[in-house]
Amino acid sequence: MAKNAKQRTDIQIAICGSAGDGTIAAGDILKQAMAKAGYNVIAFDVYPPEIRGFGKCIARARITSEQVYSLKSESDCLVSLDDSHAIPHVPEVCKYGTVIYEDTPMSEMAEGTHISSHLASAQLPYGVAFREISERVTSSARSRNIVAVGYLAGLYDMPAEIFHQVIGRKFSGKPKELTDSVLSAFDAGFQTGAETFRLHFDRIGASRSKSKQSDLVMMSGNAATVRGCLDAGIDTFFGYPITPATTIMEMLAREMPKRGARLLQTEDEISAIAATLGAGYAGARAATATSGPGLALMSEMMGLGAMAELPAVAFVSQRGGPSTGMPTKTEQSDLNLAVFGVAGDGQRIILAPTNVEGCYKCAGKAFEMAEKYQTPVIVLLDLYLSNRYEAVELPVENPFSENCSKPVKKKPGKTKYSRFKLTSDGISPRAIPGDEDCMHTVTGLEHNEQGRPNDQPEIHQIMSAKRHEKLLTAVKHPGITISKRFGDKGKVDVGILGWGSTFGEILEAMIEARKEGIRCSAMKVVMLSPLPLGPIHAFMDDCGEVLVPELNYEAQFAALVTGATGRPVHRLNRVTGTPMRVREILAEIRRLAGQTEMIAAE
Amino acid sequence: MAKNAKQRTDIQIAICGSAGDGTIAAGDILKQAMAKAGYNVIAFDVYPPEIRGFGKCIARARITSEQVYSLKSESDCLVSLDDSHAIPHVPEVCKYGTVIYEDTPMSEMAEGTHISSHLASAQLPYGVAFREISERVTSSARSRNIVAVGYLAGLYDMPAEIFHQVIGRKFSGKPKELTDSVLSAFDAGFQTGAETFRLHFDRIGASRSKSKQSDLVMMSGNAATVRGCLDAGIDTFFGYPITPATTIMEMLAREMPKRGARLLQTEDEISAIAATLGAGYAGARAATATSGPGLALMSEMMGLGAMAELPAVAFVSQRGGPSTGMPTKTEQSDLNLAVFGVAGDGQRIILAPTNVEGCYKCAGKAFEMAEKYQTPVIVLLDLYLSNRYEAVELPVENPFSENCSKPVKKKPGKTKYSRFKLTSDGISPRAIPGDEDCMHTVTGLEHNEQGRPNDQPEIHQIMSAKRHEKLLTAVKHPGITISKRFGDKGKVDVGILGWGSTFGEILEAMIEARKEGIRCSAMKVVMLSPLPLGPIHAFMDDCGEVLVPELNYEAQFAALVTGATGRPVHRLNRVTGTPMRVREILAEIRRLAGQTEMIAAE
Amino acid sequence: MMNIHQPVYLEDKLEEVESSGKLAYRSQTLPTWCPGCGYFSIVEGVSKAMTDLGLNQKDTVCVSGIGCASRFPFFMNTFGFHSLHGRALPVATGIKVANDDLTVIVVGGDGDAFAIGGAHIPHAARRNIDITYILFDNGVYGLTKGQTSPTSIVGFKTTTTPYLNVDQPLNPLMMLLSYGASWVAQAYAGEPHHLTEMIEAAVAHRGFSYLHVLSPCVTFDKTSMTYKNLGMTVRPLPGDHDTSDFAAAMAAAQNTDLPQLGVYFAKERPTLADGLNEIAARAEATV
Amino acid sequence: MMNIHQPVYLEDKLEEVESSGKLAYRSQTLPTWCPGCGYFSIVEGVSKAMTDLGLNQKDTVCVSGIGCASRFPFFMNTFGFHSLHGRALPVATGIKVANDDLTVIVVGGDGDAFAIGGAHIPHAARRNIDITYILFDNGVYGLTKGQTSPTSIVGFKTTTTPYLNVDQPLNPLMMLLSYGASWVAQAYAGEPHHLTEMIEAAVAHRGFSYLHVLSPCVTFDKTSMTYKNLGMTVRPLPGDHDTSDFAAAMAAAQNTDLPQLGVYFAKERPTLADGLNEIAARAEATV
Ligand SMILES: Cc1ncc(C[n+]2csc(CCOP(=O)(O)OP(=O)(O)O)c2C)c(N)n1
Ligand SMILES: Cc1ncc(C[n+]2csc(CCOP(=O)(O)OP(=O)(O)O)c2C)c(N)n1
Ligand code: SF4
Ligand code: SF4
Ligand SMILES: [Mg+2]
Ligand SMILES: [Mg+2]
Repeated sequence: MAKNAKQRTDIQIAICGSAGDGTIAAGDILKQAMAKAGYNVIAFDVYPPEIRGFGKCIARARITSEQVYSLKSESDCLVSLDDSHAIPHVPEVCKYGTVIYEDTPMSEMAEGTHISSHLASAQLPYGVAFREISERVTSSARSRNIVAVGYLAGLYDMPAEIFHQVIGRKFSGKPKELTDSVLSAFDAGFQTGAETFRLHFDRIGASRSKSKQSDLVMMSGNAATVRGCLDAGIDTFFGYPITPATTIMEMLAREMPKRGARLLQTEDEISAIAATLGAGYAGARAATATSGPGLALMSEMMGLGAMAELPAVAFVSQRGGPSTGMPTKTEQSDLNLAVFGVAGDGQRIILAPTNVEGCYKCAGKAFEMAEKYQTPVIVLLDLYLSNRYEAVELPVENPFSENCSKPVKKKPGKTKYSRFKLTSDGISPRAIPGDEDCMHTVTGLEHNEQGRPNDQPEIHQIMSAKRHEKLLTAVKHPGITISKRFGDKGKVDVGILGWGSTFGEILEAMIEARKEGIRCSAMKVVMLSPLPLGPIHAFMDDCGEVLVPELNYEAQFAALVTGATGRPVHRLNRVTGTPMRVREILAEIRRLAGQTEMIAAE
Repeated sequence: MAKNAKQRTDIQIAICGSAGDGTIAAGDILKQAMAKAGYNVIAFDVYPPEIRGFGKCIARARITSEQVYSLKSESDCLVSLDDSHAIPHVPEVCKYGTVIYEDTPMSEMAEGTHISSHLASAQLPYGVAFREISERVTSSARSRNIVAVGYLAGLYDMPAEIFHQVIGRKFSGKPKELTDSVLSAFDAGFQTGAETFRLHFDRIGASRSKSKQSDLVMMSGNAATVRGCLDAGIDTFFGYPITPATTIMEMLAREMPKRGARLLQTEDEISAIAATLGAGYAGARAATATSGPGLALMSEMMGLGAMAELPAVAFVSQRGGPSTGMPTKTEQSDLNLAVFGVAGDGQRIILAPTNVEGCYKCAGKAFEMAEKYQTPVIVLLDLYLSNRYEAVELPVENPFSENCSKPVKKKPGKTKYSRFKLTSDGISPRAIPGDEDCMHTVTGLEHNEQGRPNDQPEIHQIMSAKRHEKLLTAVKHPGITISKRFGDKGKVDVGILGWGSTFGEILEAMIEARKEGIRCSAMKVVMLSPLPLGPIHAFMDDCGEVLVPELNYEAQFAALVTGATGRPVHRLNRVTGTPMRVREILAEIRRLAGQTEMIAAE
Repeated sequence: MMNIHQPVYLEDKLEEVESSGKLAYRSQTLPTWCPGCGYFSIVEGVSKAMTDLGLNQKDTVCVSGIGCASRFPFFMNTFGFHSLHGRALPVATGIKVANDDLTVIVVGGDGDAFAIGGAHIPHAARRNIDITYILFDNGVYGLTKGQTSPTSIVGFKTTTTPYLNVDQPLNPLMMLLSYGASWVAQAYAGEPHHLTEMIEAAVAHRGFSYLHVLSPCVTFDKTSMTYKNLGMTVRPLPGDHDTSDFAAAMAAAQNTDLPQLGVYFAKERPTLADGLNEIAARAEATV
Repeated sequence: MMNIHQPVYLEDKLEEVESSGKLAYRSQTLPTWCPGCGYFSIVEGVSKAMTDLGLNQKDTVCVSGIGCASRFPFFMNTFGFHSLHGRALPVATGIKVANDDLTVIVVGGDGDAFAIGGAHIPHAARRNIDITYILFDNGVYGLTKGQTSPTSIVGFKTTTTPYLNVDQPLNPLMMLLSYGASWVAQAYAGEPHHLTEMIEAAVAHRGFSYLHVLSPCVTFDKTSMTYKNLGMTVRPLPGDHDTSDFAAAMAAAQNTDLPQLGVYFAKERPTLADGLNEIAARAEATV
C-alpha cells in the first residue's frame, strides 16, 4: 500500500503491560525507529516505584509530522501486553482509536478480565496472537513484545527497514542468533499487521523532513542534560543516586572518564555539593545532580556557595513530594525549595528548561553562568522532563564558551589581591589555587574585599548588595532564552505564564484556544531566579487575565511571580503525579476569556 | 535630693567596653535592678563573634515608666569602659546626653584616643576615676565596672538598696568576702555619683507601678522561650549548639532533668530534628532549637514531619546570613527558609513572636499546635529577640493545655485503625506506640488512610488537600494572638505590616507618626504560615499605603505577603546586623503619607 | 549451623508459619522484594524471634531509613517508622528517649547506614542506646537499581562504576567495635536458623546491639555477594571465640574473605537511659 | 621528646621565626585564639613543616569546617577554604579531585569531625585521598563556649551537661584505623617539636594521613584535658612499635588513659587519584 505523502501525522501510541513484559523496551524500539524515520516524537514512560513485582508499566509515544509540545491526554492506539493493567486505560483511547491486545491468553480468563469486553463502541479492536506468533518463530514466548511492535509497524505502514536498524543497534554486542530471532519476531508481527484489514486513519502520514532525518536524535531530558554537560566541558561530577536524577550520573559515569573527566559517587548529597563547590573553587567545571530530598540536604552548602561566591551546577529533577513522596511520579513542587530554600539572603540562579532541547541548553549554559556570576546554579528538571523522550536536533557547533571567568589582571607583587573586590557589576576577578600571588581564604562568614571575616554594618550592607546585583546581569546572559512569548502579539484576553515541563501542555492549550478564536498568548519563563521582571511585566501588561498552570498544590510559581510583581494571577494546580492535561488548561482559558469579556462588557 | 515622683522616665544607658572589662555584667546588674525597681526595661547586648580577644561589647538598657517597644537609636547616657571602643558610639548619645568615662587611664594616651576630645558641644562629660576608686576600696582594679554601675546609680538617683539585692543574688554561692568587696565598690561609685553636680534631666523619674514590682521579671527572649517550654510540659529536647539558640538548650539542660524530662545534645541538627520527630511520634512533647544554618540542615526532616503528620517544635533564632554569615549579629533573613525551605508541598506552621512575652506564649502554644495539627511548628526568633531583655509579667496560671491530641475512639478489635483517616477538618485521631490495636507505620512516602504507600493520582490529590486544609484551622487556635492591629482604626494613610523583633521599632515609629498627625496604624503578624489572610486583607483594605520594614535584603516578608494577597507593598530593608531605626521607619511613613496625599490630590 | 544457600520464603512455609503464631507479627502486606532476595529470611527471622521472646506487638517499634531493606516495617504488624535515607538511628533515639518501655528494632541497608547515615552510628553505639540495629548488607544500592555501596568490593561493576569500583570497602564490624558497641554479631540470610538465633540474642541484649546480616541482592549483584560465593565462604566463629575479648573480636572482624558468623563481642554496660536517670537523680538532688 | 607543658607563642619567638622564613606561610592576621590555647602550637608547627618541606604557598590549600580550630586557614598565607561545620573533608575531596597537584591540609575540631562531620571521615580514609587531616582535639566545643563534645570524658561538666556527661567518648584513633586510614598518628600541642615532626611526616605521606593532636582549651576546660593532666599522662609510643602492624596499632589506640604519641600505623596503598586514573585508562581502552 502506498504511503499517502500528503497526510499529516499525529498519532499517539500507548503500550501497557507489567514490569516483566518488556513494555518499556517495546516502546523504546518504536520511538527510536520513528525518530530515525524523521518524525517528531515525544515519549514518556511510567513505571512503578518498586524494584520488581507486577507493577504497571506504560510507554507512550506521540509521533507527528509537525512540531508539537506535549503528549496528548488521549491516545490513538493502545497496545495491551497485560489486560489487567491496560483495562483502566481503555477510556484514554480516542474515538475511532485502536486497541490491540493478546488474543491467546495463557489460561482461560474470568469474565470481564479480558480487555475486549471493555471497549467503547467507537473503538476498534485488533486481537493478535502475540504469544503464539512469538513461540512459532522464536520457539519462546519472550518476544511477544517485539511481535507487538512489529504488528503495530505493519498496521500503520511504518518503515520496517528502520525498525530493523534500531533493533540491530539495540542488540549489538548480543549473540547474532538472539538478534536474528528478535528480528524474525518483528517481521512476523509486521506481516500480520500489514495483512490486517484497516481503516485509512490507521495509516501513518508523512514525516517532517526526510532530508534532515539524520539530525534528529531521540533523547530523554536527562540524556540531553548529560550532552550539555559534556559539551560544556564538565571536569568533575560528584553525586548520590536518587530517582529521577540517577541516570544523569550513570550516563556521565560512562562518558566522563573517556575524556579524562572525573566522577565520584559520594557518601551523601551534602558531600556531593560540598565536593562540587570544592572543585569549583579549585577551578573545575563541577556539577552534581539530585532530586528534592537531596536538594533539601544541600541547602546549607548552597548558602555557602552564595556567600563565598563559588561556582557549582546542581541538576535537580523533581518528583512527587513532600518528603520521599512519590519517587516515580512527576511534580513541580520543589520550586520553593530551589528559589527560597537557603538560610539568609542567599539568592542564586535557577534555570528551568521546558523541553528536552532546553535541557541541553540549560545544562551547558549553567556552567557558563556559575563561572561568570560565581554562584551556584540550579537547573530544575522534573521526572516528566528527565524521562521524556523527544526527537531533538542538537547544534552542529558546540554552543558553549570554554571560559567565562573574569580574569585577574594584576601586576605581580604590586597590589595585594582582593578576591571580593567591589566592581561596577558586582563580579570580582577570580583567582584559583595555583595562581601566583593570589592566596586568599574563602569563607561563609561575612567578609571584606580581601575575604577577611568582618561583620561591620557597612560591609554587610555593601556585600549583600554586591552578591545580589551581580545576579541581575545574568538575565541578559548571551545565547540562552531566559523567557519567551508565544501566540498572539499585543493585547490578549488570556495570557498563560508557565515554567518547566508543563509548558508543553500550555502551548498546546494556547494553540487550541487561538483556534477557537480566543486572543491568547503564552510565556515561558526559563530563569526563575532572578526573575526576568521586565519581560514578565510587559507580558502581564498585555494580558486581560493571567493564568499560571503548574503541577503543585501550593501554586508556588504563581505566588513567586505575584510576590515579585505585585500582580495577582489565576492559579491552576494539579497534584496527581501525572502531567497537566491540555483540556484542563483549555477549559480554564475559556472560562477566563469569558470572564474578561464579561468584565469588558460591564 | 528628693525624687521627682511626677516625672516620666525614659532613659537609655549604653555601657561600652572590651570583652574583658565586665561590660555585659555591669549592664546586667543595671537592668535587673531597674526592673526590680518597677521600671519597664528593654535591654540588648552586642558582643563579638570571637571567643576572646579585645572585641567590643556594648550593653544597652532603656528604662521607662510607660510601656515602650524597642530600644532607641539614641542613648541618653554612654558609659565608656574602653575609649577605643566607645568613641565611635559617642554620636549615638543624644543632645544634652551624658558621657561617663574613666578619668585615670593606665598610661598616657596618644592624642585623640581619649574620649573626652570626641564629645559634641551639647554632650555632658563626666570623668570618673573608676580604676582608682576600685583599687582604693577593693585593692584591685577588677571592680571598675561595678564602680561605674554605682556611679551611674548615684548620678541618676536610682535605689541603691535594690542594686544591693541584685548584686547579692548574682554573687550568691561565691565567698562572702568577694560579695562584700563588690558591694563596697558599688557604694563608693554610688557616693561619687550622688555627690556629682548634675542637671535635672539626669535624674530618674517614677517607675510604672510600685505596687506590682514583684510581678515584673527581667528576662531574655531565650529565657522566656525556655519558660514557655517548661510550662507547656516539654518532655524531650534534642539539640546541637549554635549561636544565638545555644542558651535555650543550656537553660533547658539545667531545668528539664529537675522535672524528669530528658535532654540530649545530639551529633548534629539532622539528628536533633530526627530524634524530636521520633519522640513526637512516641507521644512526647518534643522540641529542638537552632539557627539558620541548622534549619537548613533540618529541611529534609521537616518535610518528613509534614508528610508523616508528626508533631515537633523547632525554635529557630536567626542571625546574619547567608551561610555562617554574622553569628553574633541580628537579622530576619531566614523567613524564606522557614516558610518555603522544604521539598514538595510541605507547608508547616510558623510562629514569630515580636517581644519577650511573645516568646513565652509562642513557645508554649507551639507545643499545643504541633500536637493538635500534627505537624512541625517553627518558632522564628532572632538574635535581637533571643538576647533582648525585657521586664515581663508572666501569667500566674499556666496558660497551656496539657493535651491537645485528637483521641482515637475505637471499639477495640472492631474496625482497623486508620492513622490518616480523612475527616472534615483534616485532623485524624492519633495513636502512639503502646496503644492497643493501633499498630501502623508512618512514612514519608505518599500513603492512603491506613498509612500504606500509595501513589495513585486521587490519593495524592486528596492527601495533599488534607495536609494543607488542617493547617487553615490553626489560624484560629485559642489563646494566642495570631495577628493584631495597633494605632488608628478605620482608614489610614499608612499601614505598617511587621513581624518579629522589628515590630517594636515599628510600633514606636507608628506612635511618633500619629503624634505628627499622620493617620497611621501597624499590624503585627505572628503566624507567618499559614498567613491569617482575613485580617491582613482587612488591614490592607484600610491602608492608603502599606509599608513592610524588615531586617533582610530580599524583602522576604513583603514578597510573602504580596504573593499571598496579590497586593503590592512598600519595602524597607536594612542589612547591617543591627536593629532597624525608628527614625528610618518614621521617615518612610512620612514619605508615604505625603505620597498618599499627593495621589488623593491629583 | 546448617548450610542452606537459598532463602526460605514465607509462602513456602505457610502452614508451618500459621500454626506457629508468628503471623501475628506480620502485616497483611506481602514484601515487595524480588523473589530470592535475602531479606525474606530476615523478616521471617524477626517474626520468629518476636514469637520466641513473647514481645507484644503494640510495644514494639520497627524503625528504618530508605531502601529495599527499609521497606521492612511495612511488612511487620508492629508500630513502624519508615523515615528518611540514613536517619533511622536518630529517629529511634528519639523514640527510645521518649519511652523506655518500647522495644525498638532498627533496620537498614548498607548505603543507608554507612554512606548517608554514617554520622549517627558512632553516637548510638557509644551511648549504648538500648535498641537493636539489624543491618541488611547486600553490598549494593538495591532500591535505586544497582549502584556501588560503601561495602561493595573493589572491582565490582555497577551503573556508577562501569569501569569497576576502585574504592576499598568499609569494614562495618570493625567500625562498630571501634565505636564501643556493646554487642556485635554477624549472620547470613542463607542460614535462617542461625540468623533467627542471632536476632533473638540481639533483641535480648540490654544496650546497643548490632547485627550485621550478609544478604544477597539477586537482582543487582550476579558476581560478588551471591548465595554461591557467600555459601562457599561463610563459616561459624571458632567454638572457642571469647565474646568478652575485644582484641579477638577485632581480629576476627578483619577476616573479610571468609566472613565468620556468630557473636563477636558482648559486654554489659550502662545504657543511655541509665545515664539519663542518673542525670535526673543528680538534678533532683540540687533542687 | 621534650616535655613542655606550655605552648609556644609566635610572638615570643618572633626573631627566631623571622629569620627562619616561616613567616611566608603566615598571614598578616594574628590568631584570634585565647592566650594559652594549644592551637598556637599547631599553626606554628604547620608553618615550620611547610618551610622544611619547601611547599609552595600558592600550591597549598588549607581547608577547615567551623570552630575555633577551623579559624586556622585565616592565619596561613596559603589558599584557604573556611567551609561549614563538619564539611571540610568533602570540600577537600572536591579540591583534590579537581587538581591533583595541590597539597591539601584539612583541619578541624573534635566536634566538627566526629559529631556533625562523622559521615565523611570513613570515606576520605577508605578512598585514601592524598590529603593530610589534622584534628585539633580539645574535648570540648570551644567556639560555641563550652559544650560537651564526642571526645569529652564521662563526668565532664559543661553548659549542656550541668549534671555531668554520661556518654562514653569516642576513640578517634581506633575509628580511623578501622576505616582503613593509611597513616595514623598522635601528637600533643604541649610538645611542639614532636608535633612539627608529625606534621611533616603526615604531609609527606602519600595517601590519607590522620594526625590527632591533643590540645588543651584553656578557657572551657579547667579539669579534664588540661596541660597539667596531659603533661602527666602523655608518653611516646614504645620504641619498638611496628607501624606496619595493624593489631599493634589498634592495641595502642585502646590505651586512652595514657595517650601515646607517635605514628601508630603507616601503609602505602593506591590513592583515590590512582583509582581515578585507572578508571580513565579502562574507559579509554573501550573507546
Ligand atoms: C536523601 C536521599 N538520597 C537518596 C535517596 C535515594 N535512595 C533511596 S534508597 C537508596 C540506597 C539504597 O541502598 P541501601 O541503603 O544499601 O539499601 P538496599 O536498597 O540495598 O536495601 C538511595 C540512594 C533518598 N531516598 N533520599
Ligand atoms: C550547622 C552548624 N551547626 C552548629 C554550628 C555552631 N558551631 C560552631 S563551631 C561548633 C563546635 C565547635 O567545636 P569543635 O568542632 O570541637 O571546635 P573547637 O571550637 O573546639 O576548636 C558549633 C557547634 C555551626 N556553625 N553550624
Ligand atoms: S533489588 Fe536486590 S535488595 Fe532489593 S528486593 Fe531485589 S534482590 Fe532484594
Ligand atoms: S575557646 Fe578554647 S579552643 Fe577556643 S581559642 Fe579559646 S582556648 Fe582555644
Ligand atoms: Mg544495600
Ligand atoms: Mg573542640
